[in-house]
Amino acid sequence: MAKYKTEGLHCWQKAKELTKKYYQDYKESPARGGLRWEGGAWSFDAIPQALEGEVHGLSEEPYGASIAHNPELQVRYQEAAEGKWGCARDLCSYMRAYWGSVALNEYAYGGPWPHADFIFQNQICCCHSKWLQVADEIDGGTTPYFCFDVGVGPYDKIGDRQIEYVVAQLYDGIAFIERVTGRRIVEEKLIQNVYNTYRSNCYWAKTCELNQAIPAPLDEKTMFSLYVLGTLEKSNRAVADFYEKELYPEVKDRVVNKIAAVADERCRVLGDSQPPWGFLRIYRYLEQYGIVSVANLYTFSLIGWMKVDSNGLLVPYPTLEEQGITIKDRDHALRLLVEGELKGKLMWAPFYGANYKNDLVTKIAKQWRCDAAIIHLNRGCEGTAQHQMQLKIALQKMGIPAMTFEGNMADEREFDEGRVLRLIELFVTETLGLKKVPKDRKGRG
Amino acid sequence: MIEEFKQWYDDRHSYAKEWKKNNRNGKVVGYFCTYVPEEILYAANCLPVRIIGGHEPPARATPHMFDMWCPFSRDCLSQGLAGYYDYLDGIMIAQCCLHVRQAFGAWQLQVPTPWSYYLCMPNAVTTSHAKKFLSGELAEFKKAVEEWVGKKITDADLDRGIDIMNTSRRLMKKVYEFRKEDNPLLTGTEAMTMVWASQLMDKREHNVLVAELLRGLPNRELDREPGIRLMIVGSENDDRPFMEMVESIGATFVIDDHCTGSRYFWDEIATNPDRLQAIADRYCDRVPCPTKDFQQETWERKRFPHILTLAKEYRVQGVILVQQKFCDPHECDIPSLKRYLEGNGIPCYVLEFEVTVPVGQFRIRIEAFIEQLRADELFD
Amino acid sequence: MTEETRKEYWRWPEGSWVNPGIDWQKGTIITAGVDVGSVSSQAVVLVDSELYVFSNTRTGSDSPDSARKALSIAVGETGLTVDNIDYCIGTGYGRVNVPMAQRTITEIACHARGANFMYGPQVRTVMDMGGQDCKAINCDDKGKVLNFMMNDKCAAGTGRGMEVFADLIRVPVWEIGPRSFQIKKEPPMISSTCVVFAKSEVVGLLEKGVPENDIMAAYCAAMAHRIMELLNRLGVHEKFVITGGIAKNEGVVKRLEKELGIKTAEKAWYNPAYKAYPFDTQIAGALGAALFAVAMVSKGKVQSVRKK
Amino acid sequence: MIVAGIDVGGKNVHVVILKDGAIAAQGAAAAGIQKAQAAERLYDEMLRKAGLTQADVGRVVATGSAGKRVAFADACIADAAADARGVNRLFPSTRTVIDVGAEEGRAIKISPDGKVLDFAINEKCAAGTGTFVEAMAIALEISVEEMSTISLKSNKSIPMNAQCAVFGESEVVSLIHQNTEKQDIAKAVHDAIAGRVASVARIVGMEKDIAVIGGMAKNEGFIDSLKKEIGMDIIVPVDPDFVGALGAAESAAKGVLEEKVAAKVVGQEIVEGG
Repeated sequence: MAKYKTEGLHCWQKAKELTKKYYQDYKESPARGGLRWEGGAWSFDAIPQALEGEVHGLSEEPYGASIAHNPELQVRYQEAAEGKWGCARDLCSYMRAYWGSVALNEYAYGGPWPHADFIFQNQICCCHSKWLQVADEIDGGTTPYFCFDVGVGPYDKIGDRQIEYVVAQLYDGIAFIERVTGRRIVEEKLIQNVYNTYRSNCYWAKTCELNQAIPAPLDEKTMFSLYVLGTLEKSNRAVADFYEKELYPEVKDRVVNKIAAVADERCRVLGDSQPPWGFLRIYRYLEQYGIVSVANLYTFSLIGWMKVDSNGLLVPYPTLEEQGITIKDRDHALRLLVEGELKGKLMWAPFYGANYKNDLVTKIAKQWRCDAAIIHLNRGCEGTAQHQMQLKIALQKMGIPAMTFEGNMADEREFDEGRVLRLIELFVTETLGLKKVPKDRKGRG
Repeated sequence: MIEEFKQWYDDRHSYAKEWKKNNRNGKVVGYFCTYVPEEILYAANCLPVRIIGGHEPPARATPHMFDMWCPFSRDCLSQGLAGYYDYLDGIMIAQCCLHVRQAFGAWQLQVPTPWSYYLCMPNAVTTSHAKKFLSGELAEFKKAVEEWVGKKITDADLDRGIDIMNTSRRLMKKVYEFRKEDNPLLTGTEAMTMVWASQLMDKREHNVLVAELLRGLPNRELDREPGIRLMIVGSENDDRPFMEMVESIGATFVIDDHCTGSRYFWDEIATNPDRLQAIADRYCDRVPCPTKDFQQETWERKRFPHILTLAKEYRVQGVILVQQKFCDPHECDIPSLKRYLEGNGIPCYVLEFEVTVPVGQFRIRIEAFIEQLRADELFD
Repeated sequence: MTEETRKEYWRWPEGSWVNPGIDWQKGTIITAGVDVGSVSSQAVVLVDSELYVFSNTRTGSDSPDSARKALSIAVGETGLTVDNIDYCIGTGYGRVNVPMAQRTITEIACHARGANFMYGPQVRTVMDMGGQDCKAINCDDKGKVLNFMMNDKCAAGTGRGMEVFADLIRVPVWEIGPRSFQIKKEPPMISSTCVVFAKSEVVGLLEKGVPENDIMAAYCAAMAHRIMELLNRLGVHEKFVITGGIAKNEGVVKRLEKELGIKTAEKAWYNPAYKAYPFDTQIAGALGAALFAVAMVSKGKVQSVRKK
Repeated sequence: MIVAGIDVGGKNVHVVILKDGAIAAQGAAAAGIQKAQAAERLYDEMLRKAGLTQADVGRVVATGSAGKRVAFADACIADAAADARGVNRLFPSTRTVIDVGAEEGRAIKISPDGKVLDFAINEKCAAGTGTFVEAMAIALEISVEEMSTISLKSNKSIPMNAQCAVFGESEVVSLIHQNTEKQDIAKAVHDAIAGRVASVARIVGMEKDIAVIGGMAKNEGFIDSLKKEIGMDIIVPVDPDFVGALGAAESAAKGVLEEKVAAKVVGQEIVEGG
């Protein structure tokens, strides 16, 4: 008999639809007189999305990930980037997939490569500023390009000077966007977008916090398809509503009614960095042992805003409502947006030192009650793979068994499934001493 | 002089230890990237020593950085773990690429060092905002150093620091001038050895040696055929055996763009009553590392035209693009840079570097490239 | 491994050829090119730029001996000796150890030049697969190298790999090509191109009882793909030719052509007068070297060292 | 109680038969292509040697990279697990096991009761394995055994840059051309591999005692290089290449079971997941 009852997530379908619509809208925008812009999951979509009239963005990382889900496309795009363009094989694999898509003049969602009207990008890792710099070059080098810098320091060192630096760049960005599009950034829209951005990020964080419950209402594999909306267009009302009004209440309800993601939850593990997208079946394999992956700094804070409270605990970042703030004007909106991203996006903290990664992830391990860690040494992304070996050492020091396996989020040529399953089996059966859950287990979330 | 440079480069650790003995109240600071404002360290009577690799297989680094991090950063950490830098009073980094930051982060946790500092060097260096932000960072850094060494840093101190650095830059640039000659008065290996030494020695002492070198150069006789005039471009490069090999098979490196070469010292600090702003301006305006080479209004890079100008001024016949394995910033730029230079009529050859360079395998590539450049000899 | 190498499945047959229509004693300029590769060595002698003799033999553990052996096999009974040669150029991976050579030129330049002579001036891309490196070369109508690329520091998918493979499945390397097409449907390619891991992958397939021919197909496909990746980085232009041993392995060549969508030029002498001469893709390097020697001597760029 | 352990590796098969905890018979054979058959043949041979039949054997546990192919085994355990159990039986004081086989080098941290606490395996490249040495021996035109002994005579240290077995060959050849003594080249090869193996071992952290097992452990030259590389003492069992099989037999004795089922399920999952 299964240990807990489990059922699928009702709002799952809605998430899928919103995602599909996003990529369709981008494709069709010009036909409807709309504009198109390229950027990243982190490039403050609240601003370009405040343009008057219809406008749609293409978010580079999730686009790369969606290519990764399709092995045929993935390999073809990687090889085009390496062959036709001639880039090194060890670069960010999302970026190579993206470049390949441009080089082959193919849009993964059908049709030729959809040229953007402008690029609104930000710099946090070595590749982000280069990503669209090169993509546009491959594409002919005619797209107006703007890139602003958010590498101003970790969440606990953010003061006026840091915020001022980014805000000043955003003003330039607004001027740039208005100049190259000939359209205005509408203040009311901007203010609304910032409200939405706060709701999306804070409510995703609250949802993640709910996963501290035993049994875990969500497993990581499910969370992957849920946070993606935030990486696409967190400033979108529909997205914010999804997180606040649909996902959060439903997961809360699962906790109350002890509805588990994995019926036989016996062992809670934490992950690190993106998974090898083409091989999510690894999680299915783990489930046979009653192992559920419940936490991952990446999965939480790629979009989820969190903070360390006075007790040193990791908690969701307060929404504007909770802070009792009403946005006065454009300047206020920009400052709040920057403050939220710089203080709330803990995912950025490890960029400034291994101590940050160790501190945050060991907090997660405690608060989310993890029994072990399975760390994907992600050869595809320097950003999320920061300090992973230091993390392994830190976790083992606090008595949490940890294993690593090498892979690549979006380049299956760097993932040896047989080998990795061997390692995981060894870890699970020997180090964790787990046995398979007798069959007859029910379906999963 | 070249010999002294080479000697101190090879014997970098004894040099620093020696220096400590002779500068009782001075501290030795190991730094990880050339965006570190050495001016302020000199102002505080510290000896900045750049942490560079030992060209040994970085076996010790494996448990701390898995092998997708660039060989150079792993090599640096490996040196630290081996205890070669046990004399350091402090380490610091100026925000740069993720690889070196990785090594710095692991060093902070794994290699006991009394003091460490992360200077948040901004990335959008072409903006006025970045200059303002950086001068603020420098003010904080200055304060931190003052507290650490227990001594105020006066404007006079800063002027001294700036002067030491500017003199070094001016002198080394003059030496580079002599590489423009038909038969360069010093080889690329020699020139870069001078720069490597400058990152390891007390600049004041180094400056004396360079000045001496400059006096000698005009009537120096180099008994060798210059052959093909090459430029070498890439991230860090202090691979002496490789450069010697290339210069032994019918070529001479006449100019470079490396952070262990011209990119390190090319630009001076302008005088400005606000010393920190002057320093900030210099580090924002300097020839950028690719990781900071983006502008806010165009995708074009600032470094490319600079490289082309150098290539023209030094009458370069071919460019060797060194791609340090896993070095994203440069790997992102190299395909574009290759097209850019070849589009301007300058042939390029890309080489992928690792910590230990298999000279044999590279020799055939370089020989073939040189043959390609002097094909007329084979064909007419 | 040892008992595997006792019977050498991997080695292409050795051979030599003498042009019956030439009396070297009547020649004015006699030049030689010696290509000492990591696996096989070739020697070519030209008399007044005409192909006179060539040989193709295995490289031993000592390069100078291999060079001498190659040349002596080539000249055979003709009576021609080193002393009769005006100028000799060494090339290939052992080029610095060619005792009779006056200078060396890399196999990149030599293969481009040799291919130009063998296949004609329309050749634009030359792919030379050596024992442990592949070189993709773009050249002009003179055979002048415009740019080139070589595989990285891992020998995955090089000639050596194919030899280890031949040993492993105990099939002579010249049979692998034909047999790799005697299959029902094209199998998925061997995933690992690392010589050692590919080996264990192959063992796995043999164990599973996968037919040998399918495994050969899978290996040839992997190799073809690897070469394709290199060629794409360089850019392939017709006329496209393959030199070196691998050119003889249609199992790789045909699959490569399919991946590239470009045919390789027919293996035949450009010079109609040569129609009757044997066409050995492995001599391109040595031939190129000998041709450079002619040019240098005749242009007076170098002094003849001929003793008799 | 009679139990058997069968270790089916990339190159060789090893069988150990335990009778009431004592070794009744043990033997090795080349795995060849048809590993499963080779394993059974050797198994029967060893039974005969011990005067037993398959019916007498209470439990058979297989291990090794091809262990799951041994259909007649009651269970199959991961090779690292077998290593741990085997070493724990021989030297209970061992905390770090380094196993260098033909195609894999791995390090295992084990608890006093022989449990696997942490492990690291060399990734992707065959450098740092027995195969690498074999390739170099062939290039040197001497046997691996000879290579092992002559390298001990050398006191030179020549760095080998080649990461790849094939380039290793050519690097060795060029060393020969420079008339380098074979013994020095042999040492260079062992040093290179010791370096790579040590870097894997450092991942789990080298805690005393350290035992080295697997085919390469028989190579004294390599062991010597490894000792110097890690600067610690090393225990090498008498039959280092039998430890895996011994461990499998031990686990058979301890009645560690049910993996066979697991093995099957893993297979299914991969299919159904995709």
